[in-house]
Amino acid sequence: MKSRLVYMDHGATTPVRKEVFDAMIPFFQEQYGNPSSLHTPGRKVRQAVEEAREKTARALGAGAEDIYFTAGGTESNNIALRGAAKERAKPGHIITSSVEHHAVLDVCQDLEREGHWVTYLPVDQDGLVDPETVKEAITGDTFIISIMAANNEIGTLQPIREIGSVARDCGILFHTDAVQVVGQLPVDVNDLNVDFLSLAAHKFNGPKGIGALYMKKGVKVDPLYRGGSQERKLRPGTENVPGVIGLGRAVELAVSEIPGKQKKLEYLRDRLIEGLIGIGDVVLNGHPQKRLPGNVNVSFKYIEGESVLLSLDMEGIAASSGSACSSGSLEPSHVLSAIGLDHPTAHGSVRFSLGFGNSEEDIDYVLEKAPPIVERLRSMSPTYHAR
Amino acid sequence: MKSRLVYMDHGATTPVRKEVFDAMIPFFQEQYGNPSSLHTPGRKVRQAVEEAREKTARALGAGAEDIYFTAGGTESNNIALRGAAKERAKPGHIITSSVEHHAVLDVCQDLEREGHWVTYLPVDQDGLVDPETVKEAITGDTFIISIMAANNEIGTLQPIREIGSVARDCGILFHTDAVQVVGQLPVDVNDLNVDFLSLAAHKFNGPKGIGALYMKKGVKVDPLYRGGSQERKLRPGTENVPGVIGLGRAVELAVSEIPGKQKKLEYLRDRLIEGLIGIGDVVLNGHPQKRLPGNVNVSFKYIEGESVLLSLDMEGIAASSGSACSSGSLEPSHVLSAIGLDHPTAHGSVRFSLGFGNSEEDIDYVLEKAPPIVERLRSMSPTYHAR
Amino acid sequence: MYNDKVMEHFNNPRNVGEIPDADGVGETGSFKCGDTMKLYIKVKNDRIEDIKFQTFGCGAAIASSSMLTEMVKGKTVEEAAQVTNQDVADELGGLPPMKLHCSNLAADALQNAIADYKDHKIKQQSL
Amino acid sequence: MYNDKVMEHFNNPRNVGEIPDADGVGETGSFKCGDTMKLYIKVKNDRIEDIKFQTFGCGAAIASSSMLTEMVKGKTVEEAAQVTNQDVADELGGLPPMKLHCSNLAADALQNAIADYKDHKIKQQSL
Ligand SMILES: Cc1ncc(COP(=O)(O)O)c(C=O)c1O
Ligand SMILES: Cc1ncc(COP(=O)(O)O)c(C=O)c1O
Repeated sequence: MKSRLVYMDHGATTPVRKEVFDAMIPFFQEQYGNPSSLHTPGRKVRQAVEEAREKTARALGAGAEDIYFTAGGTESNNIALRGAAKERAKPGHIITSSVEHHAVLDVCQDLEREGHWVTYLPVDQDGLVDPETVKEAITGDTFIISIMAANNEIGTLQPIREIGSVARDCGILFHTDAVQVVGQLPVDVNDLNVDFLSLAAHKFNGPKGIGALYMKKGVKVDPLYRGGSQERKLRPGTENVPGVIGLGRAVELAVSEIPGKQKKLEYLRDRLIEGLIGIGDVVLNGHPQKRLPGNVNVSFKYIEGESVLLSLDMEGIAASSGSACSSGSLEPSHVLSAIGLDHPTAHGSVRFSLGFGNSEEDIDYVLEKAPPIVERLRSMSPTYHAR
Repeated sequence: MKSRLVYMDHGATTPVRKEVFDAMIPFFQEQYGNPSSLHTPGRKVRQAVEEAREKTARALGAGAEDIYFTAGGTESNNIALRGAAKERAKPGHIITSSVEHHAVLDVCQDLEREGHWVTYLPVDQDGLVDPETVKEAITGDTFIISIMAANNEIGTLQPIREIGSVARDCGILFHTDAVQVVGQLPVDVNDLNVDFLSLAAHKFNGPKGIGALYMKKGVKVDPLYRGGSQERKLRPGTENVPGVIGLGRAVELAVSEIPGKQKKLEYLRDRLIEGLIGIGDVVLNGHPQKRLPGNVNVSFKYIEGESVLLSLDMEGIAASSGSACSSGSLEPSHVLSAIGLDHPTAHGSVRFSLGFGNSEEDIDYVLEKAPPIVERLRSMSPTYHAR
Repeated sequence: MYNDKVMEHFNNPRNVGEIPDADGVGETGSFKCGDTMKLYIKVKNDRIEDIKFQTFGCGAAIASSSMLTEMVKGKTVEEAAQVTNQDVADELGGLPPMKLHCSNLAADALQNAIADYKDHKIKQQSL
Repeated sequence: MYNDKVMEHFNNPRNVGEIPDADGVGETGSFKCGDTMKLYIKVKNDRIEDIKFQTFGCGAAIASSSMLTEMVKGKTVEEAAQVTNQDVADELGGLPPMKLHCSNLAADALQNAIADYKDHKIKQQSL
């Protein structure tokens, strides 16, 4: 393999930062007590866990008692949505969007099987949900609205604050999957009017296998799992202590650095978009401005995403694709379909998601390697020759 | 605090072993790719995850495709029981015991709320379930039996193989919560006739926040969480990669060392039991022979467990108790009640759970420190003076 | 879990024991958590001259018993009767919420001991 | 995911391109995954003298097209018609299960090209 690695798949996951790993180290072999234990080794660990909870809360403008640690973004989403549904005596109505992550969409589909009914709101060609459509979809039976803060594929930022006001005015619970946003852009749960917010540490240079759910004081859900009384019974089981510590440190660092990082990533992002579009027959997916600082999603016309990915990979560039062939499913991404891309264009999509370690040289490198790859693949393509 | 620490709470959790932590290290900052990613950094990690799955399978005599990684013992239990219930079209009957961990008992209680009905089998004074009572409890509606392999409080080992045969003969699913047994005693899923088996890495010197569920080929459950296709959709969400690697290494090591470790722990255990009983008015809880190699659970009559724990803690000895006051609930442990202990005796229970690092000197130290503690507390006790 | 003051009282409880010729004895127990407490008072000129306790209880129970005896020793019986469970917990610098009920035993036992003392006095007077 | 042989064919695909004066052209597409494939054959003395392909497809599609063209070049039309999708996958040393359908395009396109060639021949003979 090439020794050079230009990692541009931060939307999938990120490396743990040195400061974060250093904070975690003592909790494997030294401070290993169970935070539920009464003895000193346990109590010390309890204290560290609660400090991490406070850090997490502070990063979101929340109270520590509103933060529940989970095993990741998927679990946070499931607890919020399914828990809210389970809390109800009878089936009800859910509003979500057609571009949510599967960890929301598939929960909704499962809840439909159980008798609930769901409105999957459409989005415009940039991937935006219109808050007016949320308002219109509300019925007397609507009990929860779930709209993601930013889309993981095309990076589009949703008008969460506006949707939050609609939900609040109607007295309906509002959940936002902020897995892609926390640590990238400022988030304040009160400002956003959310009742639930999901996050995952591994998206902002924290460890995998740990996440959190913000749940507003007074909101009640029926827990999915039963067992011990950890996380006030919302998420029982011995705490993933090193994970919790890592999450606390990672969120604290990431949020404190947003101002500088956001500007840097936006600059690199826009340079990369411009350079890729310069190849010709390349279109940007997602909103040109309202998008995650590190997200670049383009469709290379006439060629297929997996082939592009494999070719990039051979040059040491790690990216991802919404093509069916790369996902293991046979359909192209539901997000690309929802913004109206035709099949071939959707199949040619590639996502470069920038993060912490990326530099100007990385952009140069990609812009040097991508054109010949595209050219080579196009030279093989029947649709390119027939265009 | 005392600098000496004699950790005898391995039943609650254990330190991560050096070999295990060393195996995990590369997966935080270097091999951080998402195993679902198509690129080289992702594919390398996928391979490591699958190797860990094979190690876990080998340790249980299972096939790799029957191992599903979870976030811990609680999640494994919940997925098995609730998943099996969710898979059914209509409510049915569950058989379990009255001494299960809350991560089984409380799931059963929640399923009762949803219309299922549950038989909580009694145990004898040593904590044993009689396989005959399992057979008698079976009805045409029984769809799952869940009996733990060893009790976490009193250490009693259940006749899992026999109960497994009963279940198999009747064509009923059988789950065993083996969280306390894996890594301590040999386990072979085929020999035990189980369809599901739960384990948690942090009980055998692996990391917290990771566990596994063995689910026999052909068995179907309806997943609780929805999202990505990780763990064949049984447990979606980005894999806790360092956790998985740690689990694989820990289970491999622990299982390979059972022969020597078991003998050593049994020897230390029996010395400790003997010494504590020698104090006088101290009774052993749980089965004298059929018990976990490292489990010592005694009741100090006339005094209360939390006070004993706090006093031991001040001498640097970490133990745990089934007393109400130490658990946060107001009831004494349901396990101690189930074996017929009266309230005061249950309140005086203390568990010393031995593990990897414990030595003969640790036993000597406890046997030196415990008697004066017991004497001091008894001197304050009205029931001791009135005996 | 417990603060230093609580641990100090747990470690060095004041006034542990019994008073064989007590003027009042109060007993109380929590059916819930199983703790039991016995309190003895010696009264002179309507003042609590001596007080001792015995307890089968957890850290909170032992510390709050010890604290209570210190708080009321030397007080008049009427003053002592005013001391509440909350006062004891406050004097200890706070207790974990789930431990408050354990600490309630102490002041309850004192109430019983005072009642017992008054009972005796009335009986003696009516002799 | 893909083995070395697959990646080698992906990287250096044999027989890419078109044959302007082909004797048979086969096209096929997967409605499911969106891949498209076009195959050209030049036949002489009933043997496939030249073969070229174009594809809009993933790694598996490109590699299996390349492999197929190598496998059938020089074979008689009848021999070539016997080559199955499975043969191509086997010759590549295996493909990930979820990628098998992508590789199916190659042999399917060949069948179509052969049918097209035969069609032409019949038409020419019947002229
Ligand atoms: C028997 C048993 N089952 C389940 C669990 C729960 O495991 P975890 O805390 O890892 O979720 C434990 C440990 O706490 C246990 O001892
Ligand atoms: C928007 C969004 N939601 C949820 C998830 C799921 O998070 P995790 O894989 O940590 O469970 C992800 C990441 O995969 C995501 O991007």
